[in-house]
Order: sequence, then C-alpha cells, then structure tokens
Amino acid sequence: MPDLTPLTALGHDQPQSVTYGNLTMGDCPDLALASLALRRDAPVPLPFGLDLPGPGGYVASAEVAAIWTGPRQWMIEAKAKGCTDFAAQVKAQAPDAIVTEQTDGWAAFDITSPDGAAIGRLLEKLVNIDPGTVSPGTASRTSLHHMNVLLVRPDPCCLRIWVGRSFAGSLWHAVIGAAGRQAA
Amino acid sequence: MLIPHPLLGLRDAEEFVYLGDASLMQRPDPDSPTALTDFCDYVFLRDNPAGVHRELWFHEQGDRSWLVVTRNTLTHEILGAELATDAARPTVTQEPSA
Amino acid sequence: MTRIRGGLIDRGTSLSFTFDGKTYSGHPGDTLASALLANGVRLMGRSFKYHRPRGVFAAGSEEPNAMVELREGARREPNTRATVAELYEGLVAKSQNRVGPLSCDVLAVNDVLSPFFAAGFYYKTFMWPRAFWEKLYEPVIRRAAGLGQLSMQADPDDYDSGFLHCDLLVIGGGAAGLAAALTTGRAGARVVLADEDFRLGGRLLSERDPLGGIPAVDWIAGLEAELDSLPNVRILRRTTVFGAYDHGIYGAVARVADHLKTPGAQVRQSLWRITAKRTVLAAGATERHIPFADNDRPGIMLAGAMRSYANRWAVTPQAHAADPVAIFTNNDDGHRTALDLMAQEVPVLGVIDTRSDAPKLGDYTLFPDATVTGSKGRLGLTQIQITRAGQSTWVDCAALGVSGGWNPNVHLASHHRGRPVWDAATQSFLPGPGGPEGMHVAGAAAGRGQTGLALADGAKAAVAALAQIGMSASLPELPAPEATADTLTPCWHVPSKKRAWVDFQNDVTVKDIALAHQENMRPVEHLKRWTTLGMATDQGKTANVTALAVMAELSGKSIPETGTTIFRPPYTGVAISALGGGDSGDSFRPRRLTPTHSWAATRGAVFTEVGAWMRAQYYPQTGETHWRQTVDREAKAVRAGVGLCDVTTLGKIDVQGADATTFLNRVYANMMGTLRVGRVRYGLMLREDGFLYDDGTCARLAEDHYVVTTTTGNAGLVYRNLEFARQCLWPELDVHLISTTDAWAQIAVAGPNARSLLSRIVDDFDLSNDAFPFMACSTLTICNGLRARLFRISFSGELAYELAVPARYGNAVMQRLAEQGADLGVTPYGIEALSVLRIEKGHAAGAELNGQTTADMSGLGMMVSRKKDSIGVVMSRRDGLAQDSRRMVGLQPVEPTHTVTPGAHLFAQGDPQDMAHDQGWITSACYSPHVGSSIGLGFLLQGDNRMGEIVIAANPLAGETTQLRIVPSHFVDPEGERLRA
Amino acid sequence: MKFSALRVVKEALTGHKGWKPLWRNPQPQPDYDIVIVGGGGHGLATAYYLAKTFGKARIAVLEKGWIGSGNVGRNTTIVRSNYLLPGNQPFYEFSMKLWEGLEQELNFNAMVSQRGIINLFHTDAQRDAFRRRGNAMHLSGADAVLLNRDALRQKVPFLNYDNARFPIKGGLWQPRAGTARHDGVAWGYARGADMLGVDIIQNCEVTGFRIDAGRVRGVETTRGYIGAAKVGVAVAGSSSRVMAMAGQRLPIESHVLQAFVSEGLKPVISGVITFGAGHFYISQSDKGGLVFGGDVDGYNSYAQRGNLPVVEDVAQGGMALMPMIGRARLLRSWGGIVDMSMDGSPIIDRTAIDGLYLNGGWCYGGFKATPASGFAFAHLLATDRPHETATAYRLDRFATGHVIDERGTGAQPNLH
Repeated sequence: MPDLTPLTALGHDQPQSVTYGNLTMGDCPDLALASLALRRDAPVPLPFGLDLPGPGGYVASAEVAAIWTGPRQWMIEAKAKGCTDFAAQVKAQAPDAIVTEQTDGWAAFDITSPDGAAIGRLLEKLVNIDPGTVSPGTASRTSLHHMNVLLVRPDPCCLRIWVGRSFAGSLWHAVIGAAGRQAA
Repeated sequence: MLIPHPLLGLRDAEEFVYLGDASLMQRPDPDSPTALTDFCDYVFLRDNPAGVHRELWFHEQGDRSWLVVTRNTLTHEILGAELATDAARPTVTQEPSA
Repeated sequence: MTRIRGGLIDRGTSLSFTFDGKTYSGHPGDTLASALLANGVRLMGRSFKYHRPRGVFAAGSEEPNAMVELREGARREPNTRATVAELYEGLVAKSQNRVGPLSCDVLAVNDVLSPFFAAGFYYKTFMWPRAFWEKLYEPVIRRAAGLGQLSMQADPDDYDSGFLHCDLLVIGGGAAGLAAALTTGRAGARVVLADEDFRLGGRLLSERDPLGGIPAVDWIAGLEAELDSLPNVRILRRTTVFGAYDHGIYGAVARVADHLKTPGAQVRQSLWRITAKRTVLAAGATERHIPFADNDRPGIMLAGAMRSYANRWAVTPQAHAADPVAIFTNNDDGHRTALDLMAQEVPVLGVIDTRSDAPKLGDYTLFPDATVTGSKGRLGLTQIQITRAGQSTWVDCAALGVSGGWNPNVHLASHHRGRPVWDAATQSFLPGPGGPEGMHVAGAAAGRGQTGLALADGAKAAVAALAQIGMSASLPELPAPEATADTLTPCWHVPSKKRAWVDFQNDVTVKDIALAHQENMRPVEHLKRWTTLGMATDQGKTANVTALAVMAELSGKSIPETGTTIFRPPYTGVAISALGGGDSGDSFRPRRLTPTHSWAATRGAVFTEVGAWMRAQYYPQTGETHWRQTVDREAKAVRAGVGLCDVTTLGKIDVQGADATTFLNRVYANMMGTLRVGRVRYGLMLREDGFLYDDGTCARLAEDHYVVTTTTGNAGLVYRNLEFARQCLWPELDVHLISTTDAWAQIAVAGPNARSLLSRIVDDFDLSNDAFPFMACSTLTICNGLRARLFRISFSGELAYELAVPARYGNAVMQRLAEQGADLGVTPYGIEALSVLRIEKGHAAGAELNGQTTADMSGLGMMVSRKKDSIGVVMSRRDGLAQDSRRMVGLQPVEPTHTVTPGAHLFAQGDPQDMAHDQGWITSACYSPHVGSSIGLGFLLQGDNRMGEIVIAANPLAGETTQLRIVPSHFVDPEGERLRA
Repeated sequence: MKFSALRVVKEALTGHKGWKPLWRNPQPQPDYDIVIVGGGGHGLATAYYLAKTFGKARIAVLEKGWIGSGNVGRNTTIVRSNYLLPGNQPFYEFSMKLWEGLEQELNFNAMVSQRGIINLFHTDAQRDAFRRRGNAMHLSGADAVLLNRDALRQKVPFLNYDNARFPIKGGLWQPRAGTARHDGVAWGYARGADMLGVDIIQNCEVTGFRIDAGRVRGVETTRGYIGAAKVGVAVAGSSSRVMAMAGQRLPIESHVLQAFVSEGLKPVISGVITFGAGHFYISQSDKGGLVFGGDVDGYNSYAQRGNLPVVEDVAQGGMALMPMIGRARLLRSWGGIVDMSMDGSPIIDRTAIDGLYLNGGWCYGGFKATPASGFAFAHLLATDRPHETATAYRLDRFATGHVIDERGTGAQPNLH
C-alpha cells in the first residue's frame, strides 16, 4: 500500500454527512467505479456474475452493480474498493472488454431518507427527470445545476448521485441547499 | 423541447447539443478530383428548409449518443429520432436486453 | 369605510399596513386593492404618459392602473398590481410615477399638454439641433418615462427552480379547472393544478350563486379536500403558468412567500418547468370596458371587478356608503353586478345599457339605449353624464361599473403564434388552430363561461385529453346550475370629441387610434407600435380587442378582416430573480477544483478562473509585494531547479479499440499512425474548415490504448467532435472513447532537477535518458505501489515530466514531491509562471489558437500531413488559408525597459497606422526573467522572413507606440537541448 | 410633409387634422427597374438610398406582411461599431456615421441615442482580445476606451463586483454606440423612400422568380407577376427560403433569437452592457423597459418563438451580473428568425443569376448595420460594384477561405 493519504472529492480525509429534516446526505469515497465497453461483435460478458442491463438500466448484487451509460457501455460500481485498482479487477472479469478506471473520475453522494417521497421532492428541485422513473433498477444520466450527473437508486430509501470529481464541491452545495430549503 | 431518444425515451432538449443538418454525416471523398468543391459544399452550404429537417443532436448530458432527429422547423414538431450509428449504416448494433 | 357584510375575509384578524406613509387596516383574505378600497382610498396611481389620477380598474392580474411600489429597501418591488398583492401585517406600499404627492403630481402638467403628445409625436420632433437629443430631450423623456423605481440593491431573497412531470396540467383553478382536476384526479392520472390566486375557485369566488345547493365556497372546499387527499394530484396555489413552450413544457412561477413580510428560511418564489403530456387551459376570461369620454377616473372600473369587490372582499367602490353607484353595460352580465350590489344594500342609481331591448332583471332604474358620455371628479368620480336619445344629463355618481363583454383568456393558447379566431356569437376571439400541442381549452377561456357550462366543459376536456394518452376517465357528477341566456350587443366605444381611454396605463385613447388610421398605421402591429397600445404591464389584456374593434370601425372593415392579436410569454410579469432560478452570485455556475486545491490553498495560492476551473495563479511568499515578483521567482526556479504545477485541467480522453490508431490518424492533422507504444507525440487538430482549433499530446500506452490530451478550454468540444467522428463519420471503426480528465491528478514536474526529484518517489523505474527519453510514456508505481502514469513531455522547454496518479492521491503526491525536493529547489508554480515559460519557449496557446489561425501561421504547417486524409486537411488548402502569409514571431522591445502589450497591432516602420496598413497583432506577452525584458508573441505578415526587423506596435487605446524587434519565437534554448537532457 | 416641432405644435392646436399618411398604399405596377424583396429595415433603406443617393427611379419594395414585421421590429435596438476584423470594422463604422446623421437625413426621429456600450471582460485573455479589438476600432476611425475595473466601477457601480463567479475585471467601452428606436428606423426609411417615389407594397409575398437564360426577369407574387430588371433580396431570416426559389443554396441556417423586455422602470441603466462570462446583454429603452437578451436558442427554426432554457439562461446571466434587476419583472419575450451565416458575417453580393442580388446572413447583428447595409446594397444594385466598405461580404469567400470569423468558431452557426 502506498504511504500516502488520499483525500475525498470534497477535500477532506473523511466522508462528510449532513442531515436536514428526514434527508441525510453524504459522500461515498469507498465506492469504486470502472467503465466497461464492448469491442465490435464481442459477446456480452457477465462481470462478477452481473447481467449487464439495457438502456437506462441498473442491476446490483450485494457488492457490485452495473450501470448502463451508453450503447454497449456500462459503469461497474463496487463497494469498499475505492482505494484499489478496481479497473484491473473488472478487466480480469471481462478480459475482452475495454475497461477504464473511473473511480476518481467521479464522486458519489448518497441521499437517504426513511421516506422515499422526500427524496422524490428533492429530485424535483435538482433534475429534469420524472422522480417516478428514478427507481431501483434504473440509471439516469442528466444535468444538475449545469453539472453532468449519473443517478441511481440502490433502494427506495437511497438516491446515489455520481458527478465528475472536480465538481464535487458545487454538487454538494446544490444538494444541501435544496435539502435545506425542503426542510425549511 | 423534448427529444424522443430511441433508447431512453423523451428527454429534455437541454440535455443535448445541437450541431445541424444531418448531411454533415456525408463527408465527401477526400481523394476525389472535385474534393475541394465537395468539401466547401459539405462544410458551408445548407438546405435550411422551413419544414421537415433532418438534424444532428448530441446527447452530451446523457448517453453521449449522436442522434438524427427529424423535426419541423416551422412548428418544432418532432417526427422521429434514431441513433446516428443506425442512420449511418444499415446494420443495427445489438443491445443486450434489460 | 365601505366595508359591507359577507366576503371571504377573516374579520377576526386585523392587519395593519401603510400606503404612501399612511396607516390603514385590513383583514386576511384582502388584497392591497380591496383593503385600500375598504379604507375609502380610491386614488392609487398615475398613468404613464399624462400622469392622470387612477384608481383600481380590475380585480385580478389584468389591472392596468393600481400599480404600487411594494415593500421597502432592497425588497422594493416596483409596478406591483395592488389587485393581486395579498395583504400581510406590516405591508408597506407607495404610489409611483409621480413628482410630489400622489394627489398633486407635478407631471400632471403633461395632461394639460396632451394635445402636443399625440400618438407618435416624438418621431416628428426633437431632431434639432442634433446634439440636443442625448443631452437635453432624451434625458428629460427618460426621467419622465418609466413607472416604478428599482432599489438599485441586490435582491436579498432566495429563489429556486424545479421540474414537474405530469399527465395533465390544468391551468386555472376556476370552475372548469377544478372540474378538470377532479376528473383527472379520480382517474388516477397525475395532475398538476396551477392557479395564480391564493384561493382556488376563480370567478366562483366572486359570485353569489350557490353550487350544488350549497354556497360555492363550501362546494369548492369539499372538492379541494378531495383533491388534497389524492396522491396523484398536485395543487400549486399562488402559481402563474406564464408561458407555453414546445412539446408540453410550461413555465410557472410559484409565489411561495410573497404573502409574508419576509420569506424567512423559505425561497421567495420558485420557478417550475412543468412537462405535461396534456394540458387543459382553463384560464377564464377578462372583462372588457367601453371607452367613453373621460372614462379613466378612480371609481370607474370593470363591472365584474365591482362585483368581485362586493362579493369576495365585501367592499364597495365608493368612498361613502350612501353615494350612488351606476352600471354601464352592453350585456346582461352588467345587470348581475347591479343585482349583487343591491343585495348588499349598495345604492344603485341605475343601469345604463346601450341596447334598446335591454332587459330589466331587478328593481333598479334602467336606462335602455343609453350611453355614458362623460365623467367628472378630479381625483375620483363624482358625476357621470348619461345620454339617451340625444338628451344628456349629469348625475351624481361615485362609482361606475363598466361591462363591454368578456374576452376569453386565450393568451397561452396563442404562445405558439396560433391566431385566435373571431366568434361572432360571443363577439370575442376564441382559441384558434395552431395552439400548443396537447392543449385543450375549457370554460370561459373557450367562450363557455357560465358556471354550469364551464364545469361540464372542464370535465369533458380532461376526459378527452386523457383519452389521447391512453387513459380513461369518467365524467364526475357536477352541479349543473341553469344557464341564463346571456346576450350582448356589441358597443366598442362611445364616440366623443373628448378623450376616451382604450389602454389606460399607456394613455392610448380612441383619438390616438384614429390618428394612427389617418397616418396609415393601420395594420394591428403598426397601430400598437405607433401608439404603444397594448405595450403596458397588462400587455393589452384590457385594451387590445377593443382597439382592434375601433380600428375596424374606422377602416370600415370587420374585426377579423382588420386583424387579430396574439400574446407572447409571460402571461403576467415574472420577476427576473425568479426566472434566474436562484443560481446567482458566486454559485452562478459550478466550480471545478483540481485535486491539489487543498494543498495549494495551504500554500497561500491565489486562484483564478480558467473556464469552469479554479487554478492556482501564483503562490506568493512572505515579503513579495507584487505578483510579478512571485511569478519571476517561480519561473526562474523552474529553469534553475524544479517546479511543480497541477495540470489536471487539460482534457484527457482514453481512446481504445482495434481501430484506435486508424481513428486517431484521421482526427489529428499530423501523422499519428506511426506512434510506437510507450511514446508520446504532439498532435494538432483542425476543424473541417481547415483552421487550427486544438493541440495536445497523444500517448500510446498499449497497442490499442491511447491517452489523448486537449487544451483546458476545449476539452468538452474535442470530446464531442471525436464522438461525432466515431459515430457519424466512421461508425465502422471499432473504437471507444471515455473522458478521464477528473480521474487522474496530473502534475508537471519541470526543471533540470526534475529527474532527481522523481527518482525519489518512483518504485524501481529507470528514469535515465536512455530508458525513458524525451516523449516517452509509461505506467509505473510510485510511493510504494501507487499506480501512476508518467509522460516525458515539456511545455516549459525544460527537462520535464507529467505524472498522473488517481485523483484522490494528487494532493498527497504533490505534498510528497514538495517535501522530497526541498534540497533541489522545488517550487510550486501557477499558471502565470506557466505562461511565462511557454512564451519564452514559443509554444502557441489559447491566444494563438483562437480559431482564426492556421497551422501555417503558428509555424506548425510542416506537421500537417499531406499523405493521409484527416479532418480539415482538404479545406486547409483553400487559397485564403494556404496563402495567408502571417506567421508567428517573437517580439522584443528595442528599448529593454519598454513593454510588449498584447492586443497592440503591428506596423512596418514609416507606414501610416490604419486598418489598410495593419500587418498583424501581438497575441501574448510577459516579462521574461530569463531574457531580462518584456517579450511577446504575435502574428506578422511575412513574419518568418523578417527576423531582426524593427516594427511598430501601436496601441492607440493607450496612445502608445513601441518599437519592437522581430526575433525567433524560442527565447530560451532554441535548440531544445534542455528538454532532452 | 416635413416634420418639425412647429408642425407638431400647429397640428396640436388644430386637432391633428393635417397629418398625412406616412406612406402610400400603391397598387403594384407591371414592372420596375429595381424590385427589392423584403420591406424590413435593410430593404427599405436600400430603396431609400437607391432613390436618394443613386438617383434611381421605378423602384418597388415588396413586403409579405406589414413593413417592419421582421427583425427590424424584433431586435434589441443596439447600434455599435465595435468589430475586430478588417472585413467588418470599416463597414460598421460607416454605418455608425450614417446613424449619427440619420434623423436629419430622414426628417424622422428614430431616436438614435449614443449612450455607449460596454463589453465586460473577466480574464486577462479576454482583456487582451478586447485590446486587440479596441485598437482595430481606433485604426478604422472608430472610438474605443479600455476601462479597468476601477474606472468601470465608477461608470457602472451597480454590477456584481464582489460576489461574482466570474469577477469583472474591466470593459471595452465604445462611447458613440447606443440604441435607436427600431420601428422608427423602418418607418423613417419607408417614409423617406415613399416621398422619393418608391412603391412600398405590403401584403405582397414573393412566391417565385422568373429566370430566363440565367437572368432574372421578375418575380411572381401573391399579387401577380411583377417584372424587374434587377431584383435585390433583403429578407434576412428567410434568405434560404427565398433564394431556394431561385435554386440557390446558401451558407446560412435560420435560427431563433429571443429578446426580452421588462416592465417600465425609472432610468437605471444608461447605455448597453454586455456580460463577457454569461449570455446576457442589456440596455434600457427611453420608455423605461429593460431590454435584454442572450444567445440564439441554437437549433434551426422558423417559428419566431423560443424555449424556456434560454429564458432561464439569460435571466441567470442577468442576475449574476446585476442582481439589482431581480425584482423587476419580465414583461414580454419574443423571438426573431435570424440568418446565421457560416462565419458569423453577412453577405452583400451578386448571385449566380444575373440581375439577382443578395443581402443577408446578418446573424443577430443586422439592426446596427441597417443604414450601411442599405447604402452598400444600393451601391451594388446601382453600380454592380461593391461599396468600398463591403468588399469582403462576398458569397464566394467560403470557397476561397477568406472568411470573416469574428468569434473563431468556424462553420458552426449557433456558436457565432
């Protein structure tokens, strides 16, 4: 292991968490991410046993998930692997595919609430996507306050927002601002 | 406006970047004796119809697909949209089913 | 007091407020207008041009007269319609557009001079002498014009925006809208019901008729309770749908906290973008008036508004309860107002009806076949003149309700420029074809305004709309009050030699329309533009149709032959703050931070904006008093020791696939197909039109894996263009692209000690020149196993590397390098020093690659390969590009203390300094600590053949000329020995 | 009838009985020497200068609807000559000089008001580019002042200097720039042309060209065939549509540009201010409305209306730049169709058809060009030679590579 201290996308050495009303938001630096694309005419692999989803889809196992990002392209998301070479692990699972490290290309934020509807109301203030369609099993890529984001819903009580790592501070500002207003 | 993305359904046009006439997909043969003229027409001249127009939109905030959208420039009515990769060649890329 | 019994106000609570400094009292449920009327205040404002005294004219958002400045300090809100301003405790309002007190506005002199201010007068005068326009006439006009005044302070409140999606959007919460919402809600479809009022019910709130056997208010309350209980129904109160956009998208503004003194923790207003599969427009109708002589006095108002004030707000329009009130109408609805007023024991002197067959619906005096032909009362109505069969009589009258019929609110239906069509039966314009797709118009907005009709119509519209999207709904049981046979005989104005106002706020009278006709300003749009009719804050809601009818009469044509009038967004004025949606000030746009931002901040870096990024500009140290000192030190340190600079912001794109090489060879103008694995090549990209647009490096990490870099500013554009090439031009190539800009922290390690420094952190990696020469690249590990990429490339001209590590480690690696290099003179440098170093080395950057220059001009023409096709190569051969002889050169002042100024233009010595003799310009310049003077780069005609020549840099903006010597653009190490060291 | 203060007084005292129609409504003649297609600002100005300066007669202007119904009545009224490139700057400066004498020339107050324009810069690189441009303006005889932040703050204290995402570092000021009353310009030229005998024919849509042996003979219209020795087309926004009837393809796309006006306010902004880091520019009309706008919507359109994202984008720019306008209300928004050319610059040239001339491609900047465009097009129509300030506006410049690309964005019209 390198003798270096990593920083979160928000510039801290630990993840942050804030609660407004029944909404709790925090960043998830432990999540790893790698992109996977298929070569011409290559068969569709089953990395970590995942059945890669079709357009707009998201499938998850206990530790790993696959997010459709474009024709013949996915992001593979994994828990607790943020500091590892996750791309190499994906590559090992899909040797013929084109795999690119994306863990630090993006930063993940989880918004949780016991009330899924509260997450829906927050979404209304953030993205022009029908909150009803941001459900477990779907992945949506869209813009949020002029930032490109990838939205997944690991479960009804959790919304995950992936954003380009360099935008993390601005995304955090937008999300906690909207959540604060919702709680007011 | 809403763009009917062939894979993702209706998406707000704000997620897209507009390029222009779909004829920009027909890049001329650079080795033709008339290449210079052909390229001038290709790069600069447009039909610019008041009516049905085939045009290129890039889903920049979404799945990064280039689409060929058929839209009426008088009413903004959209008559259809397809992936540029499908428009460019006859064989369709197979998507794994969800 | 003219408060009467009844009304939808909470008399148990009193709210105190001030108008023009005087304190009054009202109740919850009041608007500012109803509360002022209740306090006997009739004079509320002044008109735009003649500064005529004005009072309230309407009871809703169409109000043209009663406009005030609401609130104080930074929250001051000019041009607020008193008729829709909800009363709250402590409300402060001031009248506007006056000089001196409202009751004796000095500018009322304009009224006396009004013959000189006829329509279009200003086009005919104020032309002599020429210079007087800006100096005299215009300032006077500008000061007199305008309405309210901005506070000139930043809006202190918060705003936000959001997005709603629904099956059906119902616009308007009156009878038709409520029925539509109920129908849709019960069907389980997702419905958004938006209403501009603070209370649902629309016109029903102004009527006394029961509904379903109970008071209408109770019926509405029951329905509202049901709607509130349905999870698929969203009610937006105090929300105006202001615009219809393409494909079922609507803009709406919700006044979240405008009924409060301050918003507190809430936003003041929210902007909603609503995407609806279908829409029911149930926006109601607006009553029109009948212009007659002096018809603009306070106390003269729309008859329907008078009824609203009496029934909903329990106020009458006269100052004293005993004063008589009259109605002037051409239709039955006017009579209804008289009946309602009488029911409230308001003295009604009579109904003046233009129709000879006018019905008498109650116990009031009827003046059939009669008109109102004049009015008196300086600051409020005291008398009207009734004329019948040529006989005129003046009678005392404190308030006059005028009804000329109703205009359906077709506004949103015409936002797509679909023209309303004239309906002779109702004598009004109804929504025409070409309306927004998916919109169904119902109720009064469709000319079916009677309560029973409107209820049924709203429900039917909802059923029809849902059927179009494959949803079924059934018609609910709704009250069906008996329809009365409302009749109307058109009467568009009462002819007079005096002024009869058509557009109140802008002071457009029947005479002005006649003058426009006389001067051939007859097309409707000419009429509007010549007279300013319909351009006031009510957007012609109370004037346009009437004006059209007057013009029709003058030209002897029918109304539809004369024209129609369409409306544009917004339906009513929307605060610019609200449209801005809250992302203002510092958070106007997102900010991108580099991975080493924290470290740079602790080192005291000064940051600057580079596109969306914040980058360290320079790192001042104690004792440095000027940024130049800092930058000189940093630049010198790089050339003497080793410097560190975060260059993460350069775009990085992974290009992989079997055809990656072919692909890159087509998108780069230079040869890329021969690049070996483990090597980097500088690359040029052209636009298809042959001009240069980006440069960067291309590193081949593996047989089918490249990493391409772009300039910071063009990263997004290059990616888009590469995807265009991949998907649209050459879809047969097997290649994939993905951005990795953010994934890797990239740090430039530059200077003669760069190798020594790097050797201290790499894990078993041979950095020697033989093993890792200039333009080599490799993956490796550093600091005990951290995966990294190393590129031996140089922007500074020194021995240099760019080291890429996973972004989360960037900060730590930067810190490690800084610690490890203490004895090597390691120095962090910002983009100012970076710029000095690149100018010294003659590297073209943003100012040279500005999209107007060619590879030849930048001295890179040799790189453009003629042996292969690539984007832009054909068009780069056009004469205008190929024969452009301007070339990039280095520039140095002849007198070393002089400055090279970017943006100065270059001239041959002795030439006149004008456009015709312009030979080029200076693109970039800096002070070079290594040269010891200011230096620059620029483009100069035949520049490559003019080394040593002295040219003139002209900067007429500053009145300066400087002699500069043309030199090669490599000021430092022209042979490139240092970067290969 | 001559307009004057005296006349206004006299008419006021005699009940305005004496005012005459500003122009006639003539029946179209069977043929004319010169037919101008398009009764907008450029077409009317062309007809005026043809008659006035070039002594031509038998001229008609054919307008599909009512005169001034296109972009001359839909723009944000800005007049300026702050261009960079040698193909543009002298032309716009010529236009500026014509503006400066326009009222006296036309005996019609078009309210040309030289209250200045300031283009803000936010980075050193923008400042350097503006210095290059300001110097180009000086070199072609125009005026320009480079303001630093302090000088700017003195002039326009109400901008957001302290809490800006993109700090304001200064501005390029052209004091002689300003605004003019857009409709008044069209009406002034129309009245002037009419008085010189030009037939202005409204509600007369051109539906085709009669072309014989490569030479134009006349135009088909909704009011019948009208013969013409020369036809000048000045229909920016619809250039492609009209020229397609003559079989010509153009380097032009039609785009919608939105514009906005607030409710009337007492004076707050004197001149024109342009935001360099967002899509926003603003001025205040004599009537008190804040007149503002931003970018084109960005897609081909002939619909004369735009969409909400641009409305929001413009308002965001306004709020970022001058948050003191926040509580003013937007009163009205509208859209105009602009000819976006492939290099962002206009075309005034002959065409492949003898006798058929084109004036178009004005992008979003046609209004300020109105006088010079009319003059230069009249020059071309009358003499068959381009006016000395308009020699670069050739149709073949795209083929030869002599483009005039002020923004350096290439053949991508929605970026110009």
